[in-house]
Amino acid sequence: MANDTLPHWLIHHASIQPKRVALRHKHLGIWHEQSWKSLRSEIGQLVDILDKLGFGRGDTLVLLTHPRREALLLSLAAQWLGGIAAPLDPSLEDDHVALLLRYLNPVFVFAEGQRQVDQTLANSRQDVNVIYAEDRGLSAYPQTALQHYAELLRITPAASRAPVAEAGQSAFALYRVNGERNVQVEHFHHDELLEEGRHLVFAERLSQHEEALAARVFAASGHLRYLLSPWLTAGFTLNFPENIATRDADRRELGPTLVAGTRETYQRLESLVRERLPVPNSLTGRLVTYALRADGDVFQRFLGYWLVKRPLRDVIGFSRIRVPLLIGPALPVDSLQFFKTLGIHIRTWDKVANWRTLSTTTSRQLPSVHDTDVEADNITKAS
Amino acid sequence: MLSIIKKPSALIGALTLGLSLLSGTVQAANEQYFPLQSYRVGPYAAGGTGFFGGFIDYLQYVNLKEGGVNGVKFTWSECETEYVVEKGVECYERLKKGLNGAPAAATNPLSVGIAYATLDRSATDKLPLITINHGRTDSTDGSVFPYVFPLQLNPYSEVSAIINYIGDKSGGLDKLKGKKIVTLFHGSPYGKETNPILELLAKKYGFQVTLIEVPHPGNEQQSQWLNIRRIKPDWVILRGWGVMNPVALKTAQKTGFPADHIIGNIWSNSEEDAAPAGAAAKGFISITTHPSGTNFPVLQDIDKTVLKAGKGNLQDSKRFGTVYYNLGVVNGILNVEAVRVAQAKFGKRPLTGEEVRWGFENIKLDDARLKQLGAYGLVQPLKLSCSDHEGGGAVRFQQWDGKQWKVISDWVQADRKLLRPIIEESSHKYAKEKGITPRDCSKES
Amino acid sequence: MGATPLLELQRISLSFKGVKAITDISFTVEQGEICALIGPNGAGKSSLLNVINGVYQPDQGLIGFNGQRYQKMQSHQAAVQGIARTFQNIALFKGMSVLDNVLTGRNLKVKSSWIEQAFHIGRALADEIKQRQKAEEIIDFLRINQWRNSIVGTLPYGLQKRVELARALASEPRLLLLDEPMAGMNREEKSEMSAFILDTQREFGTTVVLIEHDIGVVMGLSDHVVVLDYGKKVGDGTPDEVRKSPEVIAAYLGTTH
Amino acid sequence: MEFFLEVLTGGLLAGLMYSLVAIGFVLIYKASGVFNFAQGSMVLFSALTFVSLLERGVPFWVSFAVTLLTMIALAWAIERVVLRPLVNRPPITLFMATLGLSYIIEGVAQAMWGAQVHGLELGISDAPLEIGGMLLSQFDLFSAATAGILVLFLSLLFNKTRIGISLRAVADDQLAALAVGIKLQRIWMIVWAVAGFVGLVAGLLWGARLGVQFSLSLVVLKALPVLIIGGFTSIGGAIVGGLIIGASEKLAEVYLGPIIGGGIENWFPYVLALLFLLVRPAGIFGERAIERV
Repeated sequence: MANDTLPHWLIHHASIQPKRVALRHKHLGIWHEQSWKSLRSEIGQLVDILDKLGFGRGDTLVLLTHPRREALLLSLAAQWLGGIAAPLDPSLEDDHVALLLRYLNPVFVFAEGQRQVDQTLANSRQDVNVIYAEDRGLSAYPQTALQHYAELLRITPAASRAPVAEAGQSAFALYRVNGERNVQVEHFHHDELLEEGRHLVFAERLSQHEEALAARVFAASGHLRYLLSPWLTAGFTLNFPENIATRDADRRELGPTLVAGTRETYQRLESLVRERLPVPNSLTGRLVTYALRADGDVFQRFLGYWLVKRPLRDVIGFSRIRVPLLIGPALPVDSLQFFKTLGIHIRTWDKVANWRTLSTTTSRQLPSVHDTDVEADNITKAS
Repeated sequence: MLSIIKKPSALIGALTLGLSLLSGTVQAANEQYFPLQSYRVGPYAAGGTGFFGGFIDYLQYVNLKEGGVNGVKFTWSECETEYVVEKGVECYERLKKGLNGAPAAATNPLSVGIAYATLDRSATDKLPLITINHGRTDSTDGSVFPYVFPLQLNPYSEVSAIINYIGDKSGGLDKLKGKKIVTLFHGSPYGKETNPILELLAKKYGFQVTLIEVPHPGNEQQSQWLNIRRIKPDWVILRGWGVMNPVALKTAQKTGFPADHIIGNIWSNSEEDAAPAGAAAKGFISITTHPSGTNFPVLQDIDKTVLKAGKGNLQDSKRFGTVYYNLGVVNGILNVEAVRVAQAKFGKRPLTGEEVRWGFENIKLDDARLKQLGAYGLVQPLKLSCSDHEGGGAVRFQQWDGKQWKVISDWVQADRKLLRPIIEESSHKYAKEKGITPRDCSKES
Repeated sequence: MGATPLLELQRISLSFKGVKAITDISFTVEQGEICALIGPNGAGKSSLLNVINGVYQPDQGLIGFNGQRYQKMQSHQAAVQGIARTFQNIALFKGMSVLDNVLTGRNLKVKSSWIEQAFHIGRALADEIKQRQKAEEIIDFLRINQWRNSIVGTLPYGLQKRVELARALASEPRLLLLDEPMAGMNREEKSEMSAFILDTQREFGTTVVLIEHDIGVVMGLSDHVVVLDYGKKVGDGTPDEVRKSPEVIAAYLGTTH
Repeated sequence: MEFFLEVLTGGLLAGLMYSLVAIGFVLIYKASGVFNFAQGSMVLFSALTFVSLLERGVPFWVSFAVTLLTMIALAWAIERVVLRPLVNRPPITLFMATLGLSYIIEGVAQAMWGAQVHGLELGISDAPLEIGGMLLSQFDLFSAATAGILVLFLSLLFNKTRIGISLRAVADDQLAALAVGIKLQRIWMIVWAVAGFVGLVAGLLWGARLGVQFSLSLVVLKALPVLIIGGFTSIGGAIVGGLIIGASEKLAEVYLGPIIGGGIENWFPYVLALLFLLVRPAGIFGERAIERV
């Protein structure tokens, strides 16, 4: 399919479900929502902005930021113009960031705040174009190379042009530094990403009703494949936490139905839950063990659900979780078992090569087949 | 604290009594003193102000009208007890010595608690302790309790009279068989005093009695009345005090028990007990030893000489003629009469407590004397003696019409013959415990 | 920097029961500068802050603030005039959440009446949104978002210090008095706090008077240093000037190491 | 079963009446960390003032307004004469002050209006309603509704307004409260006035039930266990505590009373409260005291 690209899917949702919430992000303690329609319009502006800066087909936009909506929107705008988004993980060590920046020698950079701007300016060519999100501390910087995201939006009129992206083009490029301090790059093409996304949507019966949490930067292939791509194919809501530190609290407030986490994510969550558990040999401890027994009778399971499982799932914001995905390295069996006792069945997704086998195992846990067909139909029609 | 004070105080008491007697004769102050352990603040202030108001007004009346008894004027001072026992005892100790040489005639604490606490002291100090309409039943036996006077009506007589009335209403005492009677009593020594006698009467007449306690102060009675509703009694005897009474009436209404089948005892019979319950009190029956109202010559006279002269003790003149006030007046009449009787024997001068006691024991109020006092119908005919410190034992029944009490029966007499052996049994037991040798009343004159 | 100084102390003296805590101290703080008060313990630094924000009333002297002169300041008056402060021993509402603590800092900015607030009518809604937004901005500014709903008493000491600063900043003060904002902190926490103080001055143009013992921090942070010893002023100038002053070295710097 | 339900509902409704008194304590405790011993006296004083005005022919609402103003004046006086001079003293000093205050208020009340008992009719019939075989008092239902409205009003006032947050600030740290420009005196005055208002409502409802008389000041005896269970700082806790105390004491009196001797209603709530203290020192809803180690 010629226009099986990320921007085209965005346009698709903006036209069939313009009022549905596409993005939700927390700013200053308050959740803000953005519909597909408004998302498309903002990206339209960004497309013009990038175009005006001279961004064109084949150009790379480097994104040095923690997870935030502006980065996602700019990525889509860059792809719209036939460019490539290259997200870098801002939590990398300083010299790795410097190495990558010097290697990439970018012309277009989105930097989150003062620190990222500093890193960019220190390691880039003179004529670099930097768009930043947070203006704090930047008032004294030379403004020629720097552009404030919000300010650019304010002065750019709404417009919309057709995407020039092509399905076979690279949409994202992920750069990393290996042990020998060599830079490695991996490219992700539009159609490949979308294909993987569709597989997940089908296998996990994802619909536009999902609430997904984007607690990490899209700087890992798994997140591009199993969070970003499904978001665009299924058209659900993507939620951004206020910042990386508040993500646990934000997850509790949201109660997402879809979470794509790494091993570290789940292990952190596990320790959060374990902190709440009473000492095993105490009275309450025994009660918990009793209530959590998988082979218990109806009453026991009922008790276990309402008194233990539900409250504990609430602790980590998993009260509504439907699809907990594990991306990357596997979890230890103990941890998997532990989540299972809480009624959370974590699915491992990795490369496209083995999705088939995995999807057959996961699909067994799903309640109804009927819903799936409807969703599959929608997707077929849409594509 | 109290136990430390106890012994020396008896000594000091005797000393000061002697001193005051001495100074009394030296100064020849021609006054008789009434120490008043009154209570005008606190939870039971309504009763205290009414009773002491009536009492003081009567003493004032005798002073103004006749210049005292045979020229011996009355004087008094008040000590606030707040109805608290310790304070009452303290007041007793402070006031028993007399005032400016005027010797104390008798104490009238109007509190069962204080009366119990000063019972022994009154004998030691030889100062009569008047517990009109209340107090310890066995103190009726004057041979064991020479200085205690439960005038008019002791608790046993009260209950007996009420049962007699219920019997009367049911068409004879034999009809009491199988009847259900609930007694709702105040959770205090006062409230519990009559429980044994009720059980005794229940056995004798074959009715079924249930005793239900209301904890002090009694401002919540929901569960008690729900219980009563479950029992479905024919009558409820209300042995209340203070706030417990209106709450009982209100809760009775709330749980659907008719007010005209509730009989209030002697401390559930005032306007202050019925009026706050509003409409719920309408039909409520209670006993009384004296009617309320102002239509008695003595009250008319008090109104004229004391109240109209602006010398009345009541803060709110509307309370003139209420049950508590009239009880105070009755109490005044009886105290003054005792002084009068004693003066006739010992001379027209201020008397010692011991002499006044003789006066009390020789009170004889018949209809003629009551008419003379202008108290006919207000005070019941009364004859006291060495062995009988109660004297009357009769009550009338009154019913609340929503605004005031209406007397609905003639005098109903307690079965005193039945009660006397029980009283004596109890008093003799007390005498034995305390090592008291009962007086031989046949030798008293 | 403005033409007239924001704060001007003229010959301030203060004594407690005859013991002189502050003797005849005068100095000025310019608009927008960071002024550090240094000196050994008992030099009268905290007392001086307490005079400025009205906890103590001076025996003598005048306090000039924002072009007005006061013989004494009342606490409430100081708050209304735009003086906020933090305390040496954190004075936070320990039973309340971080957000509520910061909101109390907005106390004087609330315009709607309690009836409007109670029934959510009139100015109340806009007011509430405004206060919340301002509070949130400060919370974001000081990076305490993740503890927004935590009870302050449960937070570690360093964070509490930051919350206290947040509450002071929430009142949008013209003058911020910080009493040992970095006491008991490790090096990393100190540099973090210093950065916050500098950012405050830069972003909001707030004038800061602070008491600090760590000379390194003081020299790096402040535009202006006032040195006190035994209740008297022994030095006043830029960090460099103060560092070179023999009197200061004798009284304070010399004795520290 | 029906009887059980009847006792239970009666108890719950009675419990709300206790809550009403307990709320007055909670308010002042929240603002100053002081257990206000004089709350009972305030209940008495307000009811006595109201009923005395009514008896002198003053219309109902005028009496209500005048009484409310009197309570506000009282709050003002208390702030001036008692609280202001005692700023920053330990709570025990303030507690002793309220102890003295209670005697003064009681004394003044009786000196002003006399010691006699007054009936008070609020115009709500106390005739029982029969609902599903259970007798329910209209008056109790009215009281419950009043308590509900009052709690709603108070939670609006203290959760939605600046007064509420200032109140909590003052209770937490007076020095810090001063530093952010909260007027301590004003908050105290407001809180005492509101406590006076709550006292007035409690006084009217209890007065209508007990008659307006001195014993009204004893209703605090019922509020204490409620506070222990519900916590001293939570209005919601006072309500729940009241419900628990009301229901359990009535059930205990009816079902346990005959076994261990009647009249247990007086001490049973305290036993219950004691058990609660052992399990949860801060009550159900009270804020847990947080001490930094």
